[in-house]
Amino acid sequence: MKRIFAVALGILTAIGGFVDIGDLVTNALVGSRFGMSLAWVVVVGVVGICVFSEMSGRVAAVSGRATFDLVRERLGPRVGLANLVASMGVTFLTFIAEIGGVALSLEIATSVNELLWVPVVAALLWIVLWRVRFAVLENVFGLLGLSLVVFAVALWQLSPDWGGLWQQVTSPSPPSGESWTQYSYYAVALFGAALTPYEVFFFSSGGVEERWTAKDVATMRLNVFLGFPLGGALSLTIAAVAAVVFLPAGVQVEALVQVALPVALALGKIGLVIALIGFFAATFGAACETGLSVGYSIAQFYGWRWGKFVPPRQAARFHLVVLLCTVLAVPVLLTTVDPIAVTEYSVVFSALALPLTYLPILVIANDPDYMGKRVNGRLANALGTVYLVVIVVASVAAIPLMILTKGGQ
Amino acid sequence: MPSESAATGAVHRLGELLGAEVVLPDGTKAGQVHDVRLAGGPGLQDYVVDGFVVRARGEGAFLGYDRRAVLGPWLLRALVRAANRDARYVRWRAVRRIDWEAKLVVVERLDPLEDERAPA
Amino acid sequence: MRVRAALAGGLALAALAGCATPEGNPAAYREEALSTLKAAHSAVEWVHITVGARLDDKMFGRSADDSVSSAEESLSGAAGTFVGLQPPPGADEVRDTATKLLSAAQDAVEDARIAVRRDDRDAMRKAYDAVGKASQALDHADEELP
Amino acid sequence: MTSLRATYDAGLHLLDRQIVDPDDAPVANVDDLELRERADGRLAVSALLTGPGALGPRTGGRLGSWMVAIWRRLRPDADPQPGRIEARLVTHTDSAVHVSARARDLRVDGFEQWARATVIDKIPGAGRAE
Repeated sequence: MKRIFAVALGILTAIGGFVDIGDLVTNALVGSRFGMSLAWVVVVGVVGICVFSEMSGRVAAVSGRATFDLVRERLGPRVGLANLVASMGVTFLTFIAEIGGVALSLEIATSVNELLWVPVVAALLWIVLWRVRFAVLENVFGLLGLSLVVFAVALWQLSPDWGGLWQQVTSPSPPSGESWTQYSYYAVALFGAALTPYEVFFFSSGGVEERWTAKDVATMRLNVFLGFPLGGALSLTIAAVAAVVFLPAGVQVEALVQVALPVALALGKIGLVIALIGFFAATFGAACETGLSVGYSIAQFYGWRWGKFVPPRQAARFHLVVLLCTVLAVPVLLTTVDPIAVTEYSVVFSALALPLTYLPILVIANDPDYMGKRVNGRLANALGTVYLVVIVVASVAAIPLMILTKGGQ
Repeated sequence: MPSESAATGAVHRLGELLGAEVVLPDGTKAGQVHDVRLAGGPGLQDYVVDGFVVRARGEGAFLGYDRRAVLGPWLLRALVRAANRDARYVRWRAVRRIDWEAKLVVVERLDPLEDERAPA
Repeated sequence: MRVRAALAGGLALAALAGCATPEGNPAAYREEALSTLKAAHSAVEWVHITVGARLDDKMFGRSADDSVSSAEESLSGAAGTFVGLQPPPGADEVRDTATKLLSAAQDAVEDARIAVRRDDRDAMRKAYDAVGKASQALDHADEELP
Repeated sequence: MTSLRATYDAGLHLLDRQIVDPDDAPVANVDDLELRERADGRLAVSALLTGPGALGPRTGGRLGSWMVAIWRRLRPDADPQPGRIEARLVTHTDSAVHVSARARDLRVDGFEQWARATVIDKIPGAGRAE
């Protein structure tokens, strides 16, 4: 019974933890401009995060090494360092976007300007990272994040033309008024939102800290293969309500409050409150994950002691990095940079930075020195190779598309 | 004496060998040191340099596919193996001289590279 | 949107060498006007939906205020960028029509924001209709622009 | 538990690996290996080297030089040497390099000590475990 509960909890938190500011904004934006015609990208991205997380989770369980630990072993110090800088940069950018998302959620609830919330949120966040236990953090925000299921209820309540929505899903091309380059740019952005490097850093580091062994691989797979696809389904409903409400009206999503607007239309104030709780939990939880992930990646690159399971004074460098990140994020947000714009860039840069993290994991997952008999099977390698190609294509296309579309305008 | 330095006990770093130019006694360039194979025991302090893995281009070979028999996925292995066909091995007794300043290793001959032995 | 505008500006500068600019080419200027009006329509329709939701008591006053204010900010950003463009010779009519549409929209949105913030239902109802009209006008911009 | 391999391709199996102590606590990474010329002329492994002073030269280029230069500036001693862990302390290798001494006795974590003393210990709750 206890075990079933633990497994269920893991799946539920994987669902709630899947969605972050990048998924919220990108899905709603894409839904408002392209309807459901990019839904296939979410599916491709979710399968990708399943493949990547399963491999890095298995590597963590069998070899006891977290993702960034292995990056340098396979890429060497030079390329490894380039990857560290790129991955930390993207994760830090995402961290800023998440904090901005928390502040914006509070602004919507209180109409007190987000800029006033930023220092408060940062301080609260740091206290949580310093004092609150890892399991509490993961479970509380994961479960609260489940309140985003309100988007599915809202979709049903809006009683959309289901046939029309399905029509959009099955016609993967830009709707009138949108070009193929815009369509492709947002395809890359959605892909990056679903397959964010920090999710894998966090997932595998958590596994190492919780001392997973080969015995835990089955549970880990259940979490990944059930939790992430359901989380992906949740982000599709966010796109769908935006497609129902905004696409016909010609409204483009550019603020977090708009993401929640369809829920208010469908379910009134109660729905809005639940959606805002979901926003808060999803962004705050992801802010914790990204903040820790910046620390994980640099600590693992240099071989420092890291983690939430030891007293902070025994992982002093790690906690110093987390503290510095939190402190640095505040002035960046106080420049009045729009957190939504930061989010839009962070998901595209995620797609850009992904291959250099993915490749070493794919290689190590095949290395019997690390994995013994738990090396990739045929399916994992077939999917792993397909995704290597997909990830490289998305990465190569990211910057040219960003220039061609002037950042999606 | 395969080393230029006369005083025994001289201390070096392995990193200084990686990427060092490998030349034959007549000055022909043979490639660069890509990895250093250690053998011996029982303790790590008893391991000595057994030889050098040499490649025509030192950089770029990576990921450990180059010296291993069984590794998937097929596509990656094929690509990396193709890029690593030129790998050779220099046994320690074929090393005539190491010039640490110039990052130069003078060798008498190069042998084919065998896949490394399985763990003991 | 500020960062995006800045980056887009930079990229546009980089692309200057190759293509006609709105400030030198009447056709490009008209294109620019149309895309500005499209963005404005998006913001105005956003306000329309929000005020409607507030009138139906589906939103809290504070959230509706935040929503309308964000839309207003987006609208004035788009309008400001367009108004700042130097119209090429022969594009004055385009400019006049577009500017009129934009300021009508801005006025309607401003009234809506005031009504929402005061929580004045009569004013909100009036603003709702006015915003709806502004939205329709913007929606037909392509036919109205010379 | 595996012990040591018959042969090591040092770049592949040793460099950049995590060093852990008997409690599995991370100590540092193997940033380079120290080789010593023996009386018979062979080059033997004498120590694992750690820290920017060892990693910088391997990184190479301007970035590597900067790494070393910054590290030198920040160290109190006139001629700082990289962290050094005697090769005889290595007990076995798997995905990590295991050593028989505890992290705190190895004295290769100057930055950790500094961060602890200067910042972390001054914050309430620094010593509390989960």
